[in-house]
Amino acid sequence: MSSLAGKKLFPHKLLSAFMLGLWLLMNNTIAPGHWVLGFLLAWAIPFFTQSFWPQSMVLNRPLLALRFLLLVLWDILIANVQVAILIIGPRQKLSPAFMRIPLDLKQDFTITLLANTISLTPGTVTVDLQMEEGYLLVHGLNVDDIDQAIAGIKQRYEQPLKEIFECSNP
Amino acid sequence: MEVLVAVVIAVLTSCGVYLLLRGRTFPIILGLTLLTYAVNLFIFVSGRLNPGQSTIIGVGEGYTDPLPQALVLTAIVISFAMTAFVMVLALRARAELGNDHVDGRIKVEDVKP
Amino acid sequence: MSFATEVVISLFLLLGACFALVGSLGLARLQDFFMRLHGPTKATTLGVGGMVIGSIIFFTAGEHELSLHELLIALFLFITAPVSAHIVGKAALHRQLPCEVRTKNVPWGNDGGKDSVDTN
Amino acid sequence: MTLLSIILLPMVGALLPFFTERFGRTLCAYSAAIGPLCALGLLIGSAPSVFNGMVDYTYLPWLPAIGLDLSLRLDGLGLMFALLIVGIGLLVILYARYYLSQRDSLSKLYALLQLFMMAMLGIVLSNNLLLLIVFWEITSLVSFLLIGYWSGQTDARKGARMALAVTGAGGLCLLAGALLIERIVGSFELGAIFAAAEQIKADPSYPVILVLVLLGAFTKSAQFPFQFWLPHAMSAPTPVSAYLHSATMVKAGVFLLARMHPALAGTDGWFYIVTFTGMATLLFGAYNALFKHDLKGLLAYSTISHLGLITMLLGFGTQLAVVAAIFHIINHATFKASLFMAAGIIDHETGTRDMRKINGMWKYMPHTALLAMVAALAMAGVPLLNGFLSKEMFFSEALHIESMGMFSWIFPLMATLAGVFSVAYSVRFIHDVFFNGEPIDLPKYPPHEPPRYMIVPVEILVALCLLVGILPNFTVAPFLDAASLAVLGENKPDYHIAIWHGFNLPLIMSIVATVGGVIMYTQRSGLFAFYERKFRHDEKIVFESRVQLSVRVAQLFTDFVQNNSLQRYMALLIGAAVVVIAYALYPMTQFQGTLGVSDIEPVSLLAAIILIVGALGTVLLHHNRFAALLLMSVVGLVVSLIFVRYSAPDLALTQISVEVVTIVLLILALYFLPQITPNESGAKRVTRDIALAAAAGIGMGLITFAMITRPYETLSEFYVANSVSGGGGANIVNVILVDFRGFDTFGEITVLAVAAVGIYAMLNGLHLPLPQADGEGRRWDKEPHPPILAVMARILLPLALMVSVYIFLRGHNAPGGGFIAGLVTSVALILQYVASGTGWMQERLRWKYRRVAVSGVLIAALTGVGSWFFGYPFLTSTFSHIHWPVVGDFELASAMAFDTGVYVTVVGATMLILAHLGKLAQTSHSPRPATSKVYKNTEVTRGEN
Amino acid sequence: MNHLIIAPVLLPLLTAILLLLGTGRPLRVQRSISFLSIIAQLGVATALLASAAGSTITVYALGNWAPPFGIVLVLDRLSALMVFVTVVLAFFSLWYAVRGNDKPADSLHSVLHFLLMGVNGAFLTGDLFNLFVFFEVLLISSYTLLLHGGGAARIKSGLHYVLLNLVGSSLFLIAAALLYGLTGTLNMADMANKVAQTTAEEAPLMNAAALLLLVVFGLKAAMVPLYFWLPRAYASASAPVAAMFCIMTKIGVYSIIRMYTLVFGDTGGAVANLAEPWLWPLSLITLGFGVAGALAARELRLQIAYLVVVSVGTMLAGIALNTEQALSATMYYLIHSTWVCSALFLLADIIVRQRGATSDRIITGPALRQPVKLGALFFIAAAAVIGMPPLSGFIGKVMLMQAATTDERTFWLWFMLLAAGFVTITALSRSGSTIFWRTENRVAKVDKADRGALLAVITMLALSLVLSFGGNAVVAYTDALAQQLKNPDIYTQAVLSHQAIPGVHHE
Amino acid sequence: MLQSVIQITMFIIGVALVLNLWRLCIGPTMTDRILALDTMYINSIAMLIVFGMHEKSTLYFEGALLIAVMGFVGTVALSKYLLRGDIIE
Ligand code: NA
Ligand code: NA
Repeated sequence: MSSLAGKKLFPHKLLSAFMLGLWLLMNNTIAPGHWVLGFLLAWAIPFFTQSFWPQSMVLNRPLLALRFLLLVLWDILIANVQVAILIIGPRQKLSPAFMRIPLDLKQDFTITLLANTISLTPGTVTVDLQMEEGYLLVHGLNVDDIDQAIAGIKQRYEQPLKEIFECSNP
Repeated sequence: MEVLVAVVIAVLTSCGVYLLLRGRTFPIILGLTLLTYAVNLFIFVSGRLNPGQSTIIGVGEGYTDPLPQALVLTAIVISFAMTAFVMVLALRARAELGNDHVDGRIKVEDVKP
Repeated sequence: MSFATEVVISLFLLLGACFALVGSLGLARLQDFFMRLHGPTKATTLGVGGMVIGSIIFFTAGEHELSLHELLIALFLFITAPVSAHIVGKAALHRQLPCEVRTKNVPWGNDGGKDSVDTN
Repeated sequence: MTLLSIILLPMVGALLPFFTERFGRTLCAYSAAIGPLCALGLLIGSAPSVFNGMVDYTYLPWLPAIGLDLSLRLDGLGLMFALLIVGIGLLVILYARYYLSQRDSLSKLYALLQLFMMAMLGIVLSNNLLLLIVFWEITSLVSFLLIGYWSGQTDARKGARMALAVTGAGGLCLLAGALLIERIVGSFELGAIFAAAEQIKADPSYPVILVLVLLGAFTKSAQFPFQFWLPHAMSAPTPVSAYLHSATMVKAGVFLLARMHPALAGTDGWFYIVTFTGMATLLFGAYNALFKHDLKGLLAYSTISHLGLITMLLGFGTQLAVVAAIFHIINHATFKASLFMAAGIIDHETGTRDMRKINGMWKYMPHTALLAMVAALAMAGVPLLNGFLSKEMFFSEALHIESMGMFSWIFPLMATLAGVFSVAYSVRFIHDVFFNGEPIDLPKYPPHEPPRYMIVPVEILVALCLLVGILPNFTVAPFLDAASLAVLGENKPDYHIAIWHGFNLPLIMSIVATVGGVIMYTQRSGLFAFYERKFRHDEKIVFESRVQLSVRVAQLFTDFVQNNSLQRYMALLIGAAVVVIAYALYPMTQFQGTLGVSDIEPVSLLAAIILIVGALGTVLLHHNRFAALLLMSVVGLVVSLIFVRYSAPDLALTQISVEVVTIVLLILALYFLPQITPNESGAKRVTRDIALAAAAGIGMGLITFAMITRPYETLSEFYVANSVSGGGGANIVNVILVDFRGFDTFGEITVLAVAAVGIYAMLNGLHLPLPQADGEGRRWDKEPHPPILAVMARILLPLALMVSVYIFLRGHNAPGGGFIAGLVTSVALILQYVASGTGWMQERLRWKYRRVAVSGVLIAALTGVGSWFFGYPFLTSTFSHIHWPVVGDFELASAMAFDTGVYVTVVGATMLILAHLGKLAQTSHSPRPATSKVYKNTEVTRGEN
Repeated sequence: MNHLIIAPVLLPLLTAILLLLGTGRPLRVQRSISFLSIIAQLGVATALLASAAGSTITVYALGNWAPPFGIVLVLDRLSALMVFVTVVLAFFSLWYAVRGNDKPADSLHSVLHFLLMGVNGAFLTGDLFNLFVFFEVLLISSYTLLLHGGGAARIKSGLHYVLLNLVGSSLFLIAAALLYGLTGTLNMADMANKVAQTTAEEAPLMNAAALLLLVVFGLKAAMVPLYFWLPRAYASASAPVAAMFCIMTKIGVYSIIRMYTLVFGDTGGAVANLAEPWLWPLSLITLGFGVAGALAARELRLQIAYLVVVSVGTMLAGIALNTEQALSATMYYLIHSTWVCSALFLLADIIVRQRGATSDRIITGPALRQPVKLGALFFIAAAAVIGMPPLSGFIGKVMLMQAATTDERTFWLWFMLLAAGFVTITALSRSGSTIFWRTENRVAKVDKADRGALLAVITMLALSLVLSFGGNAVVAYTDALAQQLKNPDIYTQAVLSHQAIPGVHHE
Repeated sequence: MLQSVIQITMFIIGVALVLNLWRLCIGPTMTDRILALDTMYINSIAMLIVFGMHEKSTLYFEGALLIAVMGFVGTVALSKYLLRGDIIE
């Protein structure tokens, strides 16, 4: 969108692949014409918007990533059931809490993924991120033991994310 | 359903008109927006209520009148442009007149400190 | 469309609907804002998820052709819903909204379980 | 053509002085005289044929459609008047050369005088009543400028305005009268009007016509009760008074009476109105003239009186009376013009016009005194002077009127009484000015004779008074004869002007008047005291206060109606709509049409309830602006759901997109506005507004219901049939937008672009106080760009762009299109602004949004123009299916290019509006400390933000 | 294919775009582009006028879709005249503007051309909804123009103007949609045919739509009780804008004429001439209110603005008389009042500048630098606007008075017109004598008026004389125009018989 | 059977929407209202999907997609307003 000088031809290969898939999904087709068009768009859009995406994203361990994705989806399902029960059940039994989760992750992107994963899963919502102090503030709907919950989150989500995205540059 | 649609349009009109008659720019703009909803719905139903019919060739059993829909689209865009304009004008008026009354009457700042 | 398919679709739909309802119920009846925040962001995403799956099956079965594009909606929601929750939560945090008495670790100290009416 | 030249020649003279003035005032005067001199020559040249009873006509079509043509006639009446106008005009030009001081612009006066002369000539030479009115009104206008010549003087300004108001009003009445005559006659041509005289008089509208025409004449000729403007017109320079207010303009009224005499006279109405108005004027003027200390005031009232006399004569309606009237017009013009000029000389030499100061002038300026005295004696009606002759005729006619039966004695009695006053003020003029001891406190002393040539005009006029008075049959008779012929036609009487008719009743009346006048003058002190007590009212003050009063009333009225309150204007606008709808629907008996009413679905009911709650909530919570905004969003959401429900996916997409953009816009603006709407409306106002709102709602509801339950024929079949084959798209709505009715869309994106341009202009240099805290005093959060949001927003950007491409491409065949795609792109970009800030965006996106918006319109326009090259009208679309290997079949449509224009415009306009609004904070300033409550936009400090 | 008819829409649009894309170019260039464009438009408008002067009605089907399915532009005598009047007006406004009265010039020229596009489009279109769209184009442009130059007074009056018109636009949409919902068409000619078949049972709804349109157009035309926006808006606008705005009320007048002769006119069946009983009293009341305002005005430009209201009342009365003769008179008066009022606004600007801080308040102020020249011009302009002979105002007034029909109407019309004449004489002589005559003994430290700007005013005032002395041709045209209006069949047949050019919308 | 399930589903979502609206109206805090509005957007998406099935049409897909995008942006803007007042800075 701004000057083309110094631009990479394929700035975000992962994103491009993702977009091509998305295009086919969106058009609900795998017709050849749409492959061509999708390929074109998957190249053109990242190319022209690369200045909006400063750091490139590298997927170190695709398999782990897939496993993580499935884990999160499973957790979401469970979380929903749990939360549903909590909501329908007696309100007085809930024991909400705020938790500060210290971060080992360094990159914006991975921290964001962690924060979103936390928000999507059991009874927890990330309400704040303090980059300088390096922690996430999370509200739990029903937390019996804060420390245990923090540890659980770190081990279950932060660790895999670190491995997937931040191994190469510790 | 016809009665319901009429009632909805009537209520939207009433609410819009009431807000239009206020003295400050912001509620008036809200009122305009509500009135616009009413008007758009009205234009829309000038093609009558045809649930299940479509305006896309090859989809659905019959075709509903597409013209009012096109008119509504034009009306929506224009009213968006107008809303934006009048909103910025309201800001300008606030700067020039010192308050957000449509008549620029109030001399003393009305925001709480 | 076979009866079995219909049953499967119905199950997904009803499941999704229930989640949506529960999410909204949570929003409606939980005591403080931060607790209410949990309801919709999760339950409704799954609610939509249920509908999406139901819809995929419905159209795939109905037109004998794989129809996956509804997945995109779910994808979008899964990307955006946590951010929405975060940003609304952040606003609440900034405003230091009162929390339910039982809430532990309230960063700005806890002064009671009653919501104060927030005119703005 | 001679006639037209006569009228136009003074116009030439009007311009020349401007060029010659720089070479000296005398040359200026000469050049001014050229036009009138030529006109005089032409008039004299035409005189013989007129004397022979011929009438000279000229006709040039101007506006035949409305009956206004340059139709001129030169008959005896016209000739007589034209000679007066041109002759006295020439004398006035000469006189003015010496009268006007060096610092006054001579050329301006000459120009106006000649313009006036032209108009007067136009009046007297018109053969078309409407044309006459054209000139008539010009005289009013020019006299306004002439009276106001010394515009620095309050009296001059007020006098000018008063004269214009009165004569202008009269002119309007005359116009109405003329139009009524035209309705009867079918023409404004005088010939036709005279021919239809009986028809006019028999018409039911005759009284109205008569009154209207007479109003025109009376106001112009200063007849009672419209006489008041004339004395105040005396603040004009004396040449102007001499010309306008003795010889010409005031005579236009009596000229009109004479002119219309054949058409309107001869009825009781004419007799009573004209005679009694004349009589009242005669007496009123004569009486008041006696008591004026101002030299010109005396002359002005005397003029009024003499105009009354002429009017009265014309009212009598007898043939000899008409002759007398015409005769007196000539006589009065000569002696009164000379008197005004003499008065001007005295004024000029002494510096005052107050007769209490001016005494004994005989000693200082005997030549002038002699002339003035002769003229004054003519005015008094002394034998051997022209005034005597016509006055005798007047007395004689007054004696002959018998139509009032036993009350007819009133005419001679009143005539004599007026004569008494006339003699008295004439004597006063002579005695007070030229004798009566020594002058008192003259501003200029000692007075002496004026420059030689200044007195020449007076000499000429006085000589005429004498000549006519002594030798009427060798001087004035042919003119009088011809003029009488013009007015009376075949009924022209045989008459004989003689100085001596024997010792008869009129002579006795003259003697009584003379003796009585002298006696009255000698006994004046008592009368003066009486007058001072009773009649001290100044018409100018009265007029001025009337005007002031009407201005005040108008201001009160206008301020009351137009109170600058938008709330009222808005209520009236909506009220007007409600009233017309109520009026229209009132006779309606059956609101439900022939179409059946479908059942209410539960889900729709639910949606309706949500919508209604949202709308009502917006109103109820409107004091809390942010909350109201949220509730309004609900309404928008439900509206788009309704669109979905009723098979309008395009609408739903557009609605929801516009909705969000609007919300962002409103939030951007709300930041700079108060967060709370104060409760300002009283119960009465709220009740009124609720009533109005309810009425509007009910009206809309009824219309909606009535409309949608009725069948209608639509064009939709055509669109359905031609959408694919003709427009190349399956989405009919989109095909309508870009093809069938692409011109609407074309206009619509222009609106968007212009709005963007306008908003850009409005935001330029806009400074607003920057709130440092929210509505409840909380400081804002320290973190401007939460990182989680920023990261996710960036991820969303390419996805959203892809969605917008998707929506754009399929728009022609499925819901979507350039507009929605543009909004999606904009929203994706706006999200970046929100998440990462203006600075961040400016590094990455250097578009000039205004250019983008305009380029979009250009693309659309050029697409439309493209069809010209194929011989088709603007915006004709074309499309074709192209088959590419691998890719397969795809469609290329020109409508796509048009839609691209739409897309680009939408992105440009939306981004311009939102991004520039977003930048507003950077150009705004921190609020002042809480102590300074009044916000002044002049103090501008740049905020740190 | 003759595309000239769309030139009055496209030419200004492209000019505006060119001006906007070229921001940053020297002002001189911008002005040249703008002025050259308006000269070209003047040529186009003249050609269109000449073409319409014959008896043909030209129809231009946009997108090559035959009416009533597509949108058409229709050139009849009325639309040609309106375009011509507009372009002439714009020519003088721009002439005045380029003489240094367009600062900041950035947006003035472009938006003025956008306004022209909107106005011309509104006059030319034969489609009701398209009329709405062009209304919006011209309104949004007028909003921007009105605020041109900024300042509290403009902003305030602008806010009122904008908000009222936004509501007006909503009402327009309601009316248009209702008409569509009843007739199923938006093409005015087609609508005229459909409306003619209205049954008595359907009439109330049709009446509601028609009268709602009257409210909308009445708002634009500044008819009482909807004239409130006008005086302050006109008085506060910058001179070229105020001059240009003189066409704004005429758009309302035009629309009323168009709709109430073509669709709801004599041929309107059960709804024929339904606006007449409303228009008649309202026009005279408008006249009265305008006159009162002119008398009451404390500022010169406000007074002129009220004279615009007076002229609106006059024209509406002519329309209400609803005869061929009256319509002809109305059109004549329309030309006159548009040009003369705008000349007066331009002149007022020059006058006001020479009064220093006194500005346009009608009170004693410094003497003018050029009292005689400006005084003479003001005098002529005032005489023209009052309706004094031999200027065009007088002709227009006489024509209108001659057109009065029944006795009662004659009385009221004549009375109001003549009374208005009288009061405006009083009012203008008051303001004129105060400004030019009742001056202090000093001259404000100002420059003399720009010769070019002055010449623009003089030329414009000369048009009044042209209208008067060349009036025969004008009246002949307006007579023919009125005849065309009174025979709407000519219009409807011309439009509905228009065929698309074969061959483009291929299978 | 499916049609009635779809009807029921729609009704349930409708009830959810009403609950959201209730929260939106009573607040008590602005964040509650924003959250409620956001939930309404999401429930509307659900409604659209089901409605698409009801109508056996895929035309509503874009609508749902767009509401997802737009609802998000709206919520972000509203929340940012509470945080910073100035949403674009
Ligand atoms: Na004396
Ligand atoms: Na900002």
